[in-house]
Amino acid sequence: MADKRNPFATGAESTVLGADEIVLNMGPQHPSTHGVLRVKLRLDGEKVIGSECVIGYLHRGVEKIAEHRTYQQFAPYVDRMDYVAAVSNGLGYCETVEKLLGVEAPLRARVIRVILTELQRIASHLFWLGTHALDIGALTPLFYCLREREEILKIFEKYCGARLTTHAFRIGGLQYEAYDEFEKEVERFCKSFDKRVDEYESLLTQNRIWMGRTKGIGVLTAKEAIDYGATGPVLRASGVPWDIRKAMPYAAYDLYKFEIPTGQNGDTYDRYLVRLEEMRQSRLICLQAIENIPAGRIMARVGKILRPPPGEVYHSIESPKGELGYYIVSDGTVQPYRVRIRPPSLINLGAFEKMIRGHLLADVVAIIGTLDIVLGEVDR
Amino acid sequence: MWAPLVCVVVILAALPVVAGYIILMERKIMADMQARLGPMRVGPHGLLQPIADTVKLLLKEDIIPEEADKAVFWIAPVISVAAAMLAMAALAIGPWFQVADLNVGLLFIFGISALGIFGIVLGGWSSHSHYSLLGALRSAAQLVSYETAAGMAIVGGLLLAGTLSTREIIQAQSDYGVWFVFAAPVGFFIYVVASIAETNRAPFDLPEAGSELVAGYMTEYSGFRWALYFLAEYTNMIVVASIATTLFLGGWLRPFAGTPAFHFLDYAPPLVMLGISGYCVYRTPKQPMRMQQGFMAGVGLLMLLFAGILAAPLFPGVAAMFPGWKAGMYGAFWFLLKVGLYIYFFMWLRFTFPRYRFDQLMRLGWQFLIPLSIVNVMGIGLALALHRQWGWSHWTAFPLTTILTLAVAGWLGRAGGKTDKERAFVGET
Amino acid sequence: MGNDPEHKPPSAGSPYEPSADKPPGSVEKTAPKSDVTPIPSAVYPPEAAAASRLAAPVREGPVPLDNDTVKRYREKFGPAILQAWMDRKQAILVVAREQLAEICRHSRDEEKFDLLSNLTALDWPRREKRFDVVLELYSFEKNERLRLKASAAADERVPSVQGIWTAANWMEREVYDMFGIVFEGHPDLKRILLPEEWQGHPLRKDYGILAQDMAWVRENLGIESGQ
Amino acid sequence: MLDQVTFYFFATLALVSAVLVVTRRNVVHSAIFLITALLATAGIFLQLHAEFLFIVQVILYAGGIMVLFLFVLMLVNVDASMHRPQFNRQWGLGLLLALALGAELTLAIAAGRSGLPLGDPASAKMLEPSTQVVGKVLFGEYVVPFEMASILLLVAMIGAVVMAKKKV
Repeated sequence: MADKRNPFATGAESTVLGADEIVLNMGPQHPSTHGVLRVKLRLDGEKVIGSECVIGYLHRGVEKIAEHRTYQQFAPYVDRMDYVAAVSNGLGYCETVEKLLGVEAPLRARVIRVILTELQRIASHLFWLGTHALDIGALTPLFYCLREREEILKIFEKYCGARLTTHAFRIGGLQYEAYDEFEKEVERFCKSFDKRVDEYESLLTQNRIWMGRTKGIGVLTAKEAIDYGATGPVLRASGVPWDIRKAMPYAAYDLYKFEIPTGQNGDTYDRYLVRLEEMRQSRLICLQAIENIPAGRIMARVGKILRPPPGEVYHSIESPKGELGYYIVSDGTVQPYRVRIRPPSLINLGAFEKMIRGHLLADVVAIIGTLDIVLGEVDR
Repeated sequence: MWAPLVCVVVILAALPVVAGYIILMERKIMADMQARLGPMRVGPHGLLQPIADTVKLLLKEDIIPEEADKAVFWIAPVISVAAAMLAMAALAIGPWFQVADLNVGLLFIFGISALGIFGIVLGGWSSHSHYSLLGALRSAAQLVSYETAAGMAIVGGLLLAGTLSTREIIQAQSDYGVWFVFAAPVGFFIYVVASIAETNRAPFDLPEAGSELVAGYMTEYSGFRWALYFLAEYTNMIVVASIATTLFLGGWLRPFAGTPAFHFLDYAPPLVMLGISGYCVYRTPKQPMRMQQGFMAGVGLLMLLFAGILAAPLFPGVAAMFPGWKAGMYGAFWFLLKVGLYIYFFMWLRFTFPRYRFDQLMRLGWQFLIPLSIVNVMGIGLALALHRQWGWSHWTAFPLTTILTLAVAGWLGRAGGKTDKERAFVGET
Repeated sequence: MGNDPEHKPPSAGSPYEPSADKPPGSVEKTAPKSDVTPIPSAVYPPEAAAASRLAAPVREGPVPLDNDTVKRYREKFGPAILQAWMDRKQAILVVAREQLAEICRHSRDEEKFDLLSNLTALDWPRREKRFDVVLELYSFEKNERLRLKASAAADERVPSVQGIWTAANWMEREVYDMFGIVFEGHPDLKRILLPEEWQGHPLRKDYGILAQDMAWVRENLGIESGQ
Repeated sequence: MLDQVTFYFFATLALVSAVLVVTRRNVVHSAIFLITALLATAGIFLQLHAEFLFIVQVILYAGGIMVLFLFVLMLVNVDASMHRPQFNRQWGLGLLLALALGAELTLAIAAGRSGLPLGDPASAKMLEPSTQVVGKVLFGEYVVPFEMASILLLVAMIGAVVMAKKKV
């Protein structure tokens, strides 16, 4: 029936009370859609009976821009995709172009890359944890998480002058040497960080409300996760121990020992545990790496003008969100012929509609949060 | 004759200020728990922040949505505030300060404050927004569910008191020699949980659930109407805290009021004020600006004045000049202190816990709290019967029934946990 | 590069038109000669060279590939497997567009490429079949990647693999959005990143953003665009 | 004097609200006026020193039942119902009943207190405190009707649960 009060009501499915279903338009401005995600929800009271993600509000045409920039010029753009984990984005891009060129960064550069990327992973997970907890209604973890993230950002700032969109790496290695106190500061952070993670756990892990809000919510089985192309912590929480750092080591990850945490149930709680454990593992990697940073050059000999031979390469790294892939096609000129970025957030978000089915309105924000999406990356 | 009118004026005038400063305290406490400083800019340590906020809210544009039901939209926040303030009428803040000692005092507070729900429900409905409507729906369902539990919890306390009048309840606790929280701890617990839910505070703040419903029933409100909702919320906090204080925490009674060994606690009120004053003076030179220094010193002097006023009745000569002064002021002090601690506890919970989901909230209310509150009433009835009919002593009757009630609580919790697992929402249902 | 890239039509052998003097295969593991590739390893400081995992930076390009996997595919699908390449150590199968779905199903079920990492497209406007749809597959079991490519002309439809990997749903929508390639059998093929009313497909090489922009300015602002 | 002013105030409020309840087309507005009518009645109770009745009226009718009313009304399509004619066709019968009741009341008022077999009004002192009195009467003299009423309510509740369950 035409209904002024429910302008989106379709009335297709009957609801329990025979009342009209509500179509709720969540976003693009909403406190917990993590940016400009818009979700159209069909509700029966509080229960979600249908959903549709509408994305693209932050689309900037990054892939098109790439075709009009030289390889070096494009590097800063990738920082603006996943602005919560800019270092990881830069690493993926630089390594892909290096692969295309057929060069490899010197070991020292690769080790420093590993340290910075792992710090960035911690920072990204911290930001995720804080906002995820905030979505579920716990106010305090956010500030604890931001406190630790701040320390990491300070290290970034000292290293390259920027905190958020760092552009820390260059094609072929690094622009900057590690500053004098670099190792000490990273070590100091890592030493203190272990206790901090325990602190977050003490606030949330055994909390009955937290468990009630996250256990059994947004379950993805391993099969479904793979089917939906989910990667990163989302896939690992479903029990698939796949981490590109182990499966296809890049940078200097083959030098370090770490474990791949996995979950069993593939629910929001498992994803939370997996990410917490990943922070601990990242800390261990950092500690191993700063113990012995090899001396040597930080930049491979690449020309000032990069002209990769024609061909194509797909290279992916394990970004904090999942598999961050770059598919670059070169036609032998100074500009890439095509750059395709495989954004983990976008593909993981694809599973949202499956995960939310049958849940309640409050679970929408829990599931959006647990997918750890960054709209800059989803929309590019 | 004039005393009730004075009380009315004081309540109406002081409440907005008090609510503003409770909000400031909440922000400060939250900041402290979150490794931050909180408001620091307006006045020393943000002491003038509530005034700045009020001015801002007053000056803000008052937006009424085009599609809103304007009359209802206009009146809804007023209903909330009016109900909350009316409920204060029967409160006895110390033996001096009470508008009216009604025969049904506690029920009056309870019932009238519950009327504030209409402000929320109508505000949510009239906003013509889905978020608001959902907030209103949640609010209505939540209030009906938890009001029942809170009511039954109060019945437990009332059984002990044998009266509804606030004064007589406190007198009864004085006669018993023990606060009712120790006689009926389960009832107190139920009331605490239910009162959090009734005032829409985290972890039961679903009607306004910031991360889900934007701001729930007040999504479309702005400016002063929005401020009225906040005033109502914080007034309601004071009201429920006062009910709990009156019924369970001994009202204006000093801790160990009947024990001569603890009479030294009478020195506490002036000493506390003196301590605050001393701290203000100590912080004065550390303020960055001359004006802030002056303000801080002023606050210190004001506190010193309070300390003096509170200390005066301790001298027998002064006490003889103003009979009843000591009881009135000290009663108010202890009452407000207990209310403050109760509200602090609310805040602490808010900063610590995640939010319940709606179905969990309902399950907790209907499957745990309401059965438990009924069992609690029966337990207290049994204890009273044992005491009065069979002459058991208090010290055996109440612990026994409390343990029985706790056993039921444990069983309910376990059973609830099991059904939780069975009914977990997994995929399409 | 601009809207009209200066690309020669692809030569028969290679999708990237490698210049005739450097045929694929001749570049294998030889010392690089190009001006842009790095200088030989001897110039590196000794410790850096020792630390480097690769003995020497290698100039790589597309080379024909004929390993077991390719053989199995050729056996099963015969002429549908048009070409097989190896580029930067990454295997590429060029397959017939019509049989893309069957090949994908086979890849997932028999060859255990159970994860569709990436699905995208390339535009070669001078080519007869201007679009390449590119699928990046990954096998957890074999820890191996495989790239499938299928060419399509502008008016040709590509079979959707959405039913094989649900992950393809949004990626195919994105390709449709950006390239205008229509996927046959996709349940909900509509624009994903751009608004519904958007004109054109931006990642096509001949997409004229300037013309569109100037038209918009003229229409809505009544002035000539300064672009 | 003050008593009369308050009485007439509450009485007028109750009557006007009651009329508005049935004349408003918007059901939520009707509900609001019903609340007002109930509260006005509660005010009259309070004026009669029946404090317990007053607060029961507030808690149960205004606080409890009307919240549930509103809860359901919010789910109803208000705009559609506003443009729809009333769905039951019993206004004739309703009018008849209303007239009959009006006639009775008129007769009663015309007859005055003397003409009707009413007991003497209890003095306000005797009723204090009303809570205890109500409790004693309810559980003493009228315990059987009271328990029957509770069983009736229980049956109604179970019936509602059964009917609601069937649908799902």
